[in-house]
Amino acid sequence: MIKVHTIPGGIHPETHKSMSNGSAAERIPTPDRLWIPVSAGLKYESEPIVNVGDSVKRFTQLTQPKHAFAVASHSPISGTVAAIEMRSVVAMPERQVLMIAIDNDGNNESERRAPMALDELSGAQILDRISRSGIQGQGGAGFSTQIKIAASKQVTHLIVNGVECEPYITADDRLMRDYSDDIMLGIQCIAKAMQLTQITLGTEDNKPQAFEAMQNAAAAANINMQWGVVPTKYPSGSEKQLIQLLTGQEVANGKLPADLGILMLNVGTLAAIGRAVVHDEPVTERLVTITGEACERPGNYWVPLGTPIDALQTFAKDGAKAQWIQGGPMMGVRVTDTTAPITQVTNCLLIQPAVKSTSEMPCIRCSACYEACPMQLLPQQLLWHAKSNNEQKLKAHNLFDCIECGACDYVCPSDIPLVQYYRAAKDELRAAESDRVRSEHARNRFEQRQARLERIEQEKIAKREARKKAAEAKKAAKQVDSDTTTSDKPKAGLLAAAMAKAETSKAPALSAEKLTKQVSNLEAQLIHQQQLLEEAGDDEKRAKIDARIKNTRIKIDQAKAKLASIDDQEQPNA
Amino acid sequence: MLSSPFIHTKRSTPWVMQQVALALMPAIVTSFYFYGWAVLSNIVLMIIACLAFEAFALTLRKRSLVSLGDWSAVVTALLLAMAIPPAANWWLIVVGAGLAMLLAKHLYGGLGLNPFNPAMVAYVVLLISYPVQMSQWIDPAQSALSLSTTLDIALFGSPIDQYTGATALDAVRHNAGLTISQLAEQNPATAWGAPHHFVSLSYLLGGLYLLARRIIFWQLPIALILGVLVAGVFVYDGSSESALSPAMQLAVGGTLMGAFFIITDPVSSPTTTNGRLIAGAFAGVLIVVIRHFGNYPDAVAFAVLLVNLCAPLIDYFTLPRTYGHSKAKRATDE
Amino acid sequence: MVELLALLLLTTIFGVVLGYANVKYRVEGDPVVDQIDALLPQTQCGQCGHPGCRPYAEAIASGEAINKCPPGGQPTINSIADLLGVDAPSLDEEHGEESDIQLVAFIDEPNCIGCTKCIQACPVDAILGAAKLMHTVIESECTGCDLCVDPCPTDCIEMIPATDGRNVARWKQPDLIATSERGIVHD
Amino acid sequence: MSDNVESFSTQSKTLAKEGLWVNNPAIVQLLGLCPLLAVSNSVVNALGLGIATLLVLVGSNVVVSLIRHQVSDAIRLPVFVMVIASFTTIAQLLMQAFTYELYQILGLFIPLIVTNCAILGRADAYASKQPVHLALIDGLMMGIGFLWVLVLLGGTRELIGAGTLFAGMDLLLGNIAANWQLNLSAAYTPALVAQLPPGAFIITGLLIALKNFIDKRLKPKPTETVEKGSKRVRVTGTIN
Repeated sequence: MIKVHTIPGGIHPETHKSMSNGSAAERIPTPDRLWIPVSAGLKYESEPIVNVGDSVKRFTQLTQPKHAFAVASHSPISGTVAAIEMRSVVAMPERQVLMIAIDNDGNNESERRAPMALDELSGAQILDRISRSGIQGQGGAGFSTQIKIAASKQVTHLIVNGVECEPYITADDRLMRDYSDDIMLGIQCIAKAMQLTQITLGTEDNKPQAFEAMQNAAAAANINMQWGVVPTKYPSGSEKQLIQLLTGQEVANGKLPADLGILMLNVGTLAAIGRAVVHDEPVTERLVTITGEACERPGNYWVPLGTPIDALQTFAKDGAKAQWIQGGPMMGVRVTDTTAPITQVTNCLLIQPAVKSTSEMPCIRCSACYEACPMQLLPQQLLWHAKSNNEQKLKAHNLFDCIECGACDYVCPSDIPLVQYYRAAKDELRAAESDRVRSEHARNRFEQRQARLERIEQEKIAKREARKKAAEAKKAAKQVDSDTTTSDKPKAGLLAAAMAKAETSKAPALSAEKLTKQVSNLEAQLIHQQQLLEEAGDDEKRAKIDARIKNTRIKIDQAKAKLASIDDQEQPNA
Repeated sequence: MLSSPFIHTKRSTPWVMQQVALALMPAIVTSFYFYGWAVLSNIVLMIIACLAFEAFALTLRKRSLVSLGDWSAVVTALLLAMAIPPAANWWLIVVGAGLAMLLAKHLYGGLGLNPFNPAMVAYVVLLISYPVQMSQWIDPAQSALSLSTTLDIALFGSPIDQYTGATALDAVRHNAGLTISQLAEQNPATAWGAPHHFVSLSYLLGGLYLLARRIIFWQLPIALILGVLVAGVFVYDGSSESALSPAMQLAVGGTLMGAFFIITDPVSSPTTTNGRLIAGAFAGVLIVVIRHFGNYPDAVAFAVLLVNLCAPLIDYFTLPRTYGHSKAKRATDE
Repeated sequence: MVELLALLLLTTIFGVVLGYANVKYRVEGDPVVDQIDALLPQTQCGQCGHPGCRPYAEAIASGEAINKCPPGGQPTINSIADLLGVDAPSLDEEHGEESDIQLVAFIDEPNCIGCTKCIQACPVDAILGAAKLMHTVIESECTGCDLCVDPCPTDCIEMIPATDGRNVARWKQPDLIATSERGIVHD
Repeated sequence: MSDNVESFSTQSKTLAKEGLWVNNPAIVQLLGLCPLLAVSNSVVNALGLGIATLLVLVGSNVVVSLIRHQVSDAIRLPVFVMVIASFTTIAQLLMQAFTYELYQILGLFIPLIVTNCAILGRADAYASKQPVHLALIDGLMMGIGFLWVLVLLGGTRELIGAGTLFAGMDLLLGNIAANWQLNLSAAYTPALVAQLPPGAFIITGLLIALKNFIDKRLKPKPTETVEKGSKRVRVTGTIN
């Protein structure tokens, strides 16, 4: 037994666990048709590798991941691929994903598997078998286990999450009691493949039988483990909270448990790993707690993945009025489309009678939510800022640290749907961020396009100019040619043309300006000299000044001539 | 689409308010023992007036009258009725209820949005406006008023035969050069065993009930009491310039009512753990300071209003450290 | 006399101070245009009556109404109002309607004759193609301004909802839905 | 010529509307709150200060408008303050001479007119850009706008806080006003808070609310329909 630390916040709702954990897991009859989502989860895409009409066996691979975070899926039954089409999933009724329909042929055939003893497998082989078995985290988040392991290179400590803190759910409880051998197998696989030095089981003090079963199994498998029993409190089973409970450490903001040397896996995930590695069986079914006040025969059932919830309608006491929730009551999702299938994250189906509705009252800042928040946020402030959509304040109050556990919502005496406000605010902020990026991008594209159009326009003008000048030069060259009729050397004409071109290629405007200045200067000089001439006394001086005046006049004439020639050239351009 | 969670605690805002009202019962019973019908006439008239003003404001603001059932107006009415002198004239009660409901509550947006404690705003405005009426306490030493006399006084403004002398706080404020022990001999209100001490004790009883039910959190009342005691030590030396002894400071002038029922009003007080400690201690010190140095000896209401004013600032500087973050970030640091 | 001299002296001193301050701390340019431009959605659609978002930002800075941007809709109006410290008016629908769904252009390729008219119309170069060759819209670059729709001689361009994540289902604030539907079990 | 007269009368009407109601310096622009709240505890005080402010406002507006072409932009504020200070001194001396008792009651608040933002605000925002006759009317209207709010506030506060109305009007208007005082019934207990600064704030707030309420009631509802998306330009220039 290790010392257990404390976490802030948390709540103690009625657990309702005894409803469903009384007897061992059973199997439901296999439904006639299963729907397997091609993209497990929602974001990360895979593509189907079977076609309509193909016949498949149990464990036949149906999809190939296209995205690194995506996982493969395998057929839970033998039968034929009946359809591949877009259908609703539970989590987001508005969103549809591609699904593969498998019709059950009742033959129960399986593909040949290659079971191997753990001793014969190398670490690399173990990881390989995990990666192709399509295992997702079975605690509820559904993150690809292969990626989680791949991201945990420096890990030395495996924490086995057997806390299962949400009310009603007992799937992990029953799994630990009845399938502890599979879990131990999974632990051994991970320990061997990742060379772990420390293994800790975390479980709540309301599951003594499960705890005992695990201790016995560990002794039988000769695994050296530490045992952490945490007090019953929601949400102790959340990854960050359980790490804090068992080690006293916090996962720093923006870091992963792997940065603390910790890898946490759910008992269900470990059982799946055990079967996948040793028996070479990909995940095709999972243990689902079917329970609730409106549930007939509450208990735990092995359900093939892809079973539509419709196929489980017999569990509802009063089918028409019951409300279905996938997952637990704290973090689950209301089932709005009962054709949606069971997936690896479906740890529970809660069937509740239709209940009286409540409406939101004003927040009285009673701070019950603050006392309940395991992340030490200020939910009442977040609500305030979420309502006014104050992006800066929401970020400053660490909205994105909210784990949406619902503890604040549970304790709120004013029945304010806090979690929904936070989810909406998070979506709003993410959308605003992506809008900003998108609009920045559009601005750049627009500005670059404008610049390019400008440049093209400039280039066109420049080309037109050049063409005009070339034409003039040619004209000038022809004139030179016709003038020099005596000499019939074509070379001279060419030379003249070249010279004319060279002349025009000089910036004429500048020299024109200079010449004008020169002319005016000379003219001023001339006037001055004429004044001197009138004032001058003797002839000798007069003669000198006269000479200078003549000089100046010549200069002026020259400059004027040059100017005139430039003006002539420029006229057509003007 | 509707979000999780799908289960919910049984506690509701009306339930919380009812618990506060319930916790006021010991004080009401004790007051009734000493002051008789005069207390009940206050309470009944005040509840009627507050509900009427609440209904008026809700209608004006086009809100559902269902909110009348949230019991918040009743709690405000109870607190205000207990704070003003027993057998108050009906018009004083109506004006007080109007101030509490309209000025302090609905002008700011109603339940949950008022920055100040409505009962205390009304109390302070009444105190400033009607100093004479607000200091006329009937003398509990006389036999309690009969129901008909009480109604006469409350509804028709008949004069009261017997008033107490100065209240304990007034007596100390205008002590005419007496030392604390001399004062105690002359004015029983400043000596241990006066009726209001028992009322104070019954507030403590109710407060402990609220603490046990986790309706209020311990930080605010404990810090306030400590604040009064510590600050009280500095101004107490028993001389003619002295304030009441720190223990006596707690027993008079509604200090315990303030500690357990007024400062703990969640809407207008800080919400963080450290913020509550700071606010409570600040209020406690302010109570002593205002009593000793201020113009109005009824310091609890003023202290609470001042702390209410500081609540957003205190919250701002006491943001809790979020899990995984190195240190508490200020709400506008970005 | 002394009073007058003192006054004169004071006015001289303060005059010098003011003169210096006037030269030293003169503010040139108008940084608010950039800030407004950053808030506009950059669709470059021209619905505001200006050729592009920046010209409209400049117009706003010199006093034009801020409610002329349908693609930005009310959120953009609100944030500009916030920036400028004025009341946020509602969208002037003379300039178009706000849409909940982000649209992008889609070219029905079999009908495209390769005239390049839409390419010239696109303000952000989001259409790919060459003369006499089929054109296509790069969805991730399209701002949904619909400027390419009118020039098309064969009417083969239509505006469809974007599928690249701009229109994913989002959580909404509870007051936008009926909270009474929530149905809570009190335990 | 008739055009000018016409436009002058419409301009005056606009100025009157602005000053008295739409852009009232006291309850819309919230300028000059310090004297507004401090001396408005009775009608006579309010009237006295209101008239003084009105005089200064008119005088300074006229002078500022007269010298507007001579004053450079950079030093306009010191110059305006000097003009306003001169008029305030004149008003102070006048009150000292003719209404000495009222002058003593109002005390500091008369010199404080210098810093009344309503006056400097009008000088800078309006008078320094407009011809004299318009500046004069603007000063008059803004001054009256300030005055009526001040008197209303003073009356309300006097009524609630003291139970009287027009008490001591003789201080300002001489002996003819000696008997103007009205008293509420003896059964009324004055609410002292109205005489104190908090009461001034509360009542001013209620006045502002009342004004906004009336405006909201008077506001016509827009009825015309617009053609959606009719004003659009092409961003991308000509298309060949």
